[in-house]
Amino acid sequence: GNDEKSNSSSNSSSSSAESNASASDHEKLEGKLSGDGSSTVAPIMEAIVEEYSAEQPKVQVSVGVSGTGGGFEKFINGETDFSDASRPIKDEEAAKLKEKGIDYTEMKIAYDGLSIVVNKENTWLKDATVKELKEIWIESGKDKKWSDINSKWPNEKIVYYSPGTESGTYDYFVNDILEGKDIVKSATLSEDDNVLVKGVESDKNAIGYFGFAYYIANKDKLSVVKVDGVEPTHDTIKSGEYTPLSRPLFVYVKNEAVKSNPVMYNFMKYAIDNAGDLAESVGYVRSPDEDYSEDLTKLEALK
Amino acid sequence: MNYLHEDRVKKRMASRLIKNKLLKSFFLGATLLSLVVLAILMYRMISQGHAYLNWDFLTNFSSRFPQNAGIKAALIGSLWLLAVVAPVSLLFGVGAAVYLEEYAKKSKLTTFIQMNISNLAGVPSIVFGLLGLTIFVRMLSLGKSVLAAGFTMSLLILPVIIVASQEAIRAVPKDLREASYGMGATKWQTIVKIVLPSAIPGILTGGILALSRAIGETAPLVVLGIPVIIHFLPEGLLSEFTALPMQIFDWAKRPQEEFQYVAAAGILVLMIVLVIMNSVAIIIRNKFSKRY
Amino acid sequence: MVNNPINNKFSQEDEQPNLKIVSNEAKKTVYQTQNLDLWYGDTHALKGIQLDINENEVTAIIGPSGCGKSTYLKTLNRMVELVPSVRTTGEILYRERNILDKEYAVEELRTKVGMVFQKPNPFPKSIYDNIAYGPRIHGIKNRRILDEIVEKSLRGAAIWDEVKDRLHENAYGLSGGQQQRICIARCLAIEPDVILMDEPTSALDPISTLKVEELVQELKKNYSIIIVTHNMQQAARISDKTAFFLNGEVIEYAATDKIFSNPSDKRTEDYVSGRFG
Amino acid sequence: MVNNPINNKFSQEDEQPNLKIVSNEAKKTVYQTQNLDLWYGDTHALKGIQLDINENEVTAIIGPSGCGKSTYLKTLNRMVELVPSVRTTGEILYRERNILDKEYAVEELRTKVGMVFQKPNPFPKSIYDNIAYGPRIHGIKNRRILDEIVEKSLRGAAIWDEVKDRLHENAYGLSGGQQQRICIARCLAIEPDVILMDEPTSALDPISTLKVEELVQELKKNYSIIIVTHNMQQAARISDKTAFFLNGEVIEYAATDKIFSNPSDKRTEDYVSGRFG
Amino acid sequence: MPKLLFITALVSVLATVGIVFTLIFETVEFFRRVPFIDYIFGTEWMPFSGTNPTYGILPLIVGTLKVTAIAMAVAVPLGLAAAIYLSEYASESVRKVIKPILEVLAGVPTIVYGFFALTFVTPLLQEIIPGLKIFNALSPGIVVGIMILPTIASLSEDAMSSVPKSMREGALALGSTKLEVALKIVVPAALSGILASAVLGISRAIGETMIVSLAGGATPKFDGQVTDSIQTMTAYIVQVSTGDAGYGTTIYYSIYAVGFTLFIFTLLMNLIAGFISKRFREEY
Ligand SMILES: Nc1ncnc2c1ncn2[C@@H]1O[C@H](COP(=O)(O)OP(=O)(O)OP(=O)(O)O)[C@@H](O)[C@H]1O
Ligand SMILES: Nc1ncnc2c1ncn2[C@@H]1O[C@H](COP(=O)(O)OP(=O)(O)OP(=O)(O)O)[C@@H](O)[C@H]1O
Ligand SMILES: [Mg+2]
Ligand SMILES: [Mg+2]
Ligand SMILES: O=P([O-])([O-])[O-]
Repeated sequence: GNDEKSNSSSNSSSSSAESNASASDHEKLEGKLSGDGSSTVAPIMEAIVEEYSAEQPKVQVSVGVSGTGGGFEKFINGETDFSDASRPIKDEEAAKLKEKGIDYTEMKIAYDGLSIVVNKENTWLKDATVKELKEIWIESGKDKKWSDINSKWPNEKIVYYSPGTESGTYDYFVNDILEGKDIVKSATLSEDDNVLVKGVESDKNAIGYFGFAYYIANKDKLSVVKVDGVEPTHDTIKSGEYTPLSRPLFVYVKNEAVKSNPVMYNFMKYAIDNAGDLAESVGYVRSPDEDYSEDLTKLEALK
Repeated sequence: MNYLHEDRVKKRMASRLIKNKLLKSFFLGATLLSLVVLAILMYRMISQGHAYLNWDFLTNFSSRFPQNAGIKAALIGSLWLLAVVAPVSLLFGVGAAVYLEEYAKKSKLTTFIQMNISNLAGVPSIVFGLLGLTIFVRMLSLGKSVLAAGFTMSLLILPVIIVASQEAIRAVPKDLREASYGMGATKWQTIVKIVLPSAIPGILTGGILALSRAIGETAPLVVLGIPVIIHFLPEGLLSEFTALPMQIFDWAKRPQEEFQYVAAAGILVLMIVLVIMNSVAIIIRNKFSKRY
Repeated sequence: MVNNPINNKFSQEDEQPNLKIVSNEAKKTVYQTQNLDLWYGDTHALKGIQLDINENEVTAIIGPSGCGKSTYLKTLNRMVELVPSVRTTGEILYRERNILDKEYAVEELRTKVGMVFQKPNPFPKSIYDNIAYGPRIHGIKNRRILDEIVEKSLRGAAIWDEVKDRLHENAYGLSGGQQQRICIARCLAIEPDVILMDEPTSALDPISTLKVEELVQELKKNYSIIIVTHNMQQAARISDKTAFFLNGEVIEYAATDKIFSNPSDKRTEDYVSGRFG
Repeated sequence: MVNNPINNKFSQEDEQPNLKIVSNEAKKTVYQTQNLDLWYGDTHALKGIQLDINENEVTAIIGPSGCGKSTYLKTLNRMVELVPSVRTTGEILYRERNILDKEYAVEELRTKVGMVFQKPNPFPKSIYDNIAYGPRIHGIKNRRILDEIVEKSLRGAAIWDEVKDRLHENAYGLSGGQQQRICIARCLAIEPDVILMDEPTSALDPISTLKVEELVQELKKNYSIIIVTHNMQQAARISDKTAFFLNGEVIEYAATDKIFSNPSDKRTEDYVSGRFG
Repeated sequence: MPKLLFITALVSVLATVGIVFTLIFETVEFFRRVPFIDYIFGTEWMPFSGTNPTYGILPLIVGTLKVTAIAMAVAVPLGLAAAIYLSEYASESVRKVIKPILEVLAGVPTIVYGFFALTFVTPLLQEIIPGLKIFNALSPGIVVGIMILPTIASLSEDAMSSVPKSMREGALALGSTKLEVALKIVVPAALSGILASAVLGISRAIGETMIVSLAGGATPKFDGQVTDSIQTMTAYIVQVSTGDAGYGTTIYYSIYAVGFTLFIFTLLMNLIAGFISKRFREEY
């Protein structure tokens, strides 16, 4: 476990009963915080906020779910204290933050395995190479059939479902699998991951991808595709075996907020201490312990 | 000369009467269809959501566990929203209606204002979201607060309230105004003592219907970026908050299927709120409709 | 244009009907209308009206539909101004002051000149509040004084006994005839000098009509009354003088008896004998 | 209840006014009303009506406001059924068949019994389409036949010359009197047997009134006409027989001359001499 | 007092000014980056393409029009039929029951309809139409039609009820059946009101957001298919708002351009409605 760093308030349990018990040792804080950002990170953040508010009921934490980019937009505008992200910050965004004089710190809080899924009735695509995936998903200027990729596969049009083009998930996929090339035009792009689940679930010729957590929640409705022979599981993602589709999830913290707002420090500390367990509880994968201790060091430095 | 021979008329009479009967059934069917849709809709929501709809659902904040998820923040947030939208939109809506009906002279400006109102009524709600984001959230730095969302929603329903109030004011019989003027009352006295009291049922009915629209609107809130992960209740007009449709939208997007049912339960709560508001409107209307 | 505008106070007295009690002194005029023209937009509704109206008399205005009776009546308290397109020229002197003068505050005028309408139009309030409406808008708040005014006005309108036990019920619960008397009482409550009545009985049944007619006869002791009616028998029964309007003009104006028994103008004769209208 | 229902055809003929051309044979009846009672909800609007109406005559119905004139008229073509709360008992025989029988298709009845209303109510269509409306619903599509019907009906209503050059203009462009004659023409176009008229001239000016009255006199050659009027002079001028209604009862029914010169009932006398209403 | 009231009346004007003001700056910025001609005549909407983003609005407009057309095909005939029933046939007591229900139906939040379209109507339609995709134009079109049906029914009914009773009496007295009165007298006389209600319906269908976001999909297409995923103008704005248009990117500005286009559409509808009520007004 990650117990080395734990103090009285941040033991590995995510049960609210225990959190409440430990809360009594604590001085009650009051204050406000707001964050926004990735929908991928949202379930983890929701878990953190849920547990934290049981501990510190007078601290008001609000988190929007506008996607990684939307979160950064607000972060840049100075509207939020922290921003959830499913990809590292982009150079343009970093530049804008600099322009506005906002210093920030990146924290890794968990890992996500990006899962490729197909319909339950899909009997042909069980395992795919990265090259095949690229071939399937890249825009080639014409409609693609399964048989175009592999002549043994059905002679039917492929139906695509992908997260919204600006989401961190999409970015990651396009960067790592498509190497920056365009995704097929005919793909249905949706910010609502459930829509993707529904889409793939209802069409035999469909393929889609999204965060591991969504796959876990819909395991029985979809089939997952192995990538180069590796199936995404907690272990394969954490160990790095599932490449290249496992990726870290981030929270970007505004330095000024940690410095000037004791509540912010308290919240972030709580978040880092509990992120691993809470991430697993909602279907993600905990980061290696070094990551969390590094985060904590950074946080202490900001205080 | 006789064109309408008696037997000719008689002969056609039968087919005319049958046509009348047939189309009447079609018209009735079309009318009932909307009732059927409403019934199916309610049935679906109830059958999907009833299991989650209990006291805990109303008193819990949302949660990552579907069985613990509750609607407290959204329900109270929506009530806060209502507390801003109702006074603001009624004040400005009724004020504008009184001005247009009682004071405005027939001028180009008046025609322009009137045209503008009917145009505004047709502007999609999502565009109001863009307006609110730019003006209230950012320019006036109200943030994603109850006030910013309240102002946005007020503008959204303002045209509806103005038009309903204008109609209610217009429906006050001319008789009553004349009687009041005839006794030497000033215009303002007549408006306050005669016109508005008589128009109030109409204004309130229209107003409540408009407010229920404000309660159910999602798109502007999405554009404003109203947060959904929130475990506290608003403490003031500048607090951040979440609202029923936002919470439902969020649940509907969750990966676990159970959240679909939680969303349905949320929809039930929203619908109950709306039915209560509508019933109030109907009671007001029936209670006051036979006044003159 | 005006045919026989008999405004002469003395000649008129000679023609007073014998049955009515006629005071021997010359009546004072309350209204003098001089060269009044009125347009609704392009419609020329009143044409060169000349008409003097006496104090403490009942003056009837008769004529076929659309001849301008109501318009004239509403000009006397400037209610006609509620129609935006109205334009007037000429003068109407009320107690020697020109009311068409914009300086003349209409609120003041209308406090002195009460009006009763064709359809009873009580406010959707209690009987009490209906009567107290006028005094209240003129600033009377004292409950005792209001009580007194209400009682006096209702008595004046001969309806006190019928409603005294339900002053706080809605006036809409009353019959048409009672409502009309409430409207008259409401008008009395502002202690007017003149009362204008526009076909006040046309929506009433015969018995209510009779009551209102008696009331009018009673009221003329203290008020000057101008009444528009399409019922010629009614004009004959209750008025002292009658003006016959046609197409916006005063065709004949004289003592009521003369109008009905011996009109000067052929058109008056045609009308009162029912040949048209 | 009914006071003096003088239905006897022979006695009535004796009393026919001298000036009118009276056929010497006994007139046939078109309508026989027997013990008709009618309620609007709880309001007992018609009480035990007994009334026979003759062919090719003008029958006038007079009485004060609210006495049930319009109600009775509307019962004759069952238009009264449009009020949901209406209940009737008794019989109305039209050409020997009871029209109050639910078996009797109202559409058929109303094709035979035309109606003209108090306020002219042309359709918001061209003059031509107004007149052609009736024939068209009965399935006449042939343009030439329609043209013929339109012309004939407009001539019948004495308005052909005034409108023949603008048949395709909207009927609302016409004056009230013209509109009323259009409505009469519209009614003639379905070739009715009886024409019901409810105060058809009360919204018209004197000249239009005269025209319509002349038209009625003309029409009675081919149609049976029943006319409600509040203008007693009008009843006297144009009708052959007159029924006086009061509070939902027929007080007196007799030849028009008798009603106006020598009524049997005191109330009739009071009414026709203008003592109330 | 009149001055104060005048100010309240001005608020609505200010709102319009605010909308135009909000939209215009970002739209201008957008057209600095994307040629106006490409936007207005482009048949490809691919703003997210990393290599070659295109901003041709036509696919979004086509998506919007598909939904609108289907919605109108549902709402106009049914709404009109319901209006005729309520105004010409129904008794007072039936009307008293049905009108409030219609109002409830009109007041159902669009998110509920969206959920309903996705979880009920689409699966139902898929049973009937085999090739129907989970996201398509048909299902949201029908549901938008159901959503605006009460509005059309209620406004048309108002227009029909305000046709004077005397007109109906005139027709009935000539021996017309109720059907003939309704179709030949009342509907023509109320035509301007009916058409205005239809135009209002169109403008609501164009602006409808949540139903199409949830059930229409997110694939802008320039074709005539209704069984495939589409994207409407409003759904695009939602897509970007819930996603992450990086601040200052062309995509960020594009939502304002699309918003402005929507605004122009509603303005147009309003002018048409005004024209209709002038042109077809029957005087009675
Ligand atoms: N508000 C108005 N706008 C335009 N014209 C009007 C208005 N009111 C009345 N008129 C016209 O002025 C003329 C006189 O109308 P007024 O109401 O004075 O007639 P009246 O003699 O009272 O008739 P009635 O007996 O029907 O009440 C009529 O031609 C009428 O059409
Ligand atoms: N639709 C209705 N519902 C209820 N009562 C009605 C209705 N129509 C008429 N009455 C009542 O029936 C009685 C007779 O009315 P009707 O209209 O027949 O009178 P009328 O003699 O034609 O009067 P008028 O001369 O005013 O037209 C009146 O007491 C009236 O109040
Ligand atoms: Mg008048
Ligand atoms: Mg009548
Ligand atoms: O919401 P995202 O995590 O996909 O950016």
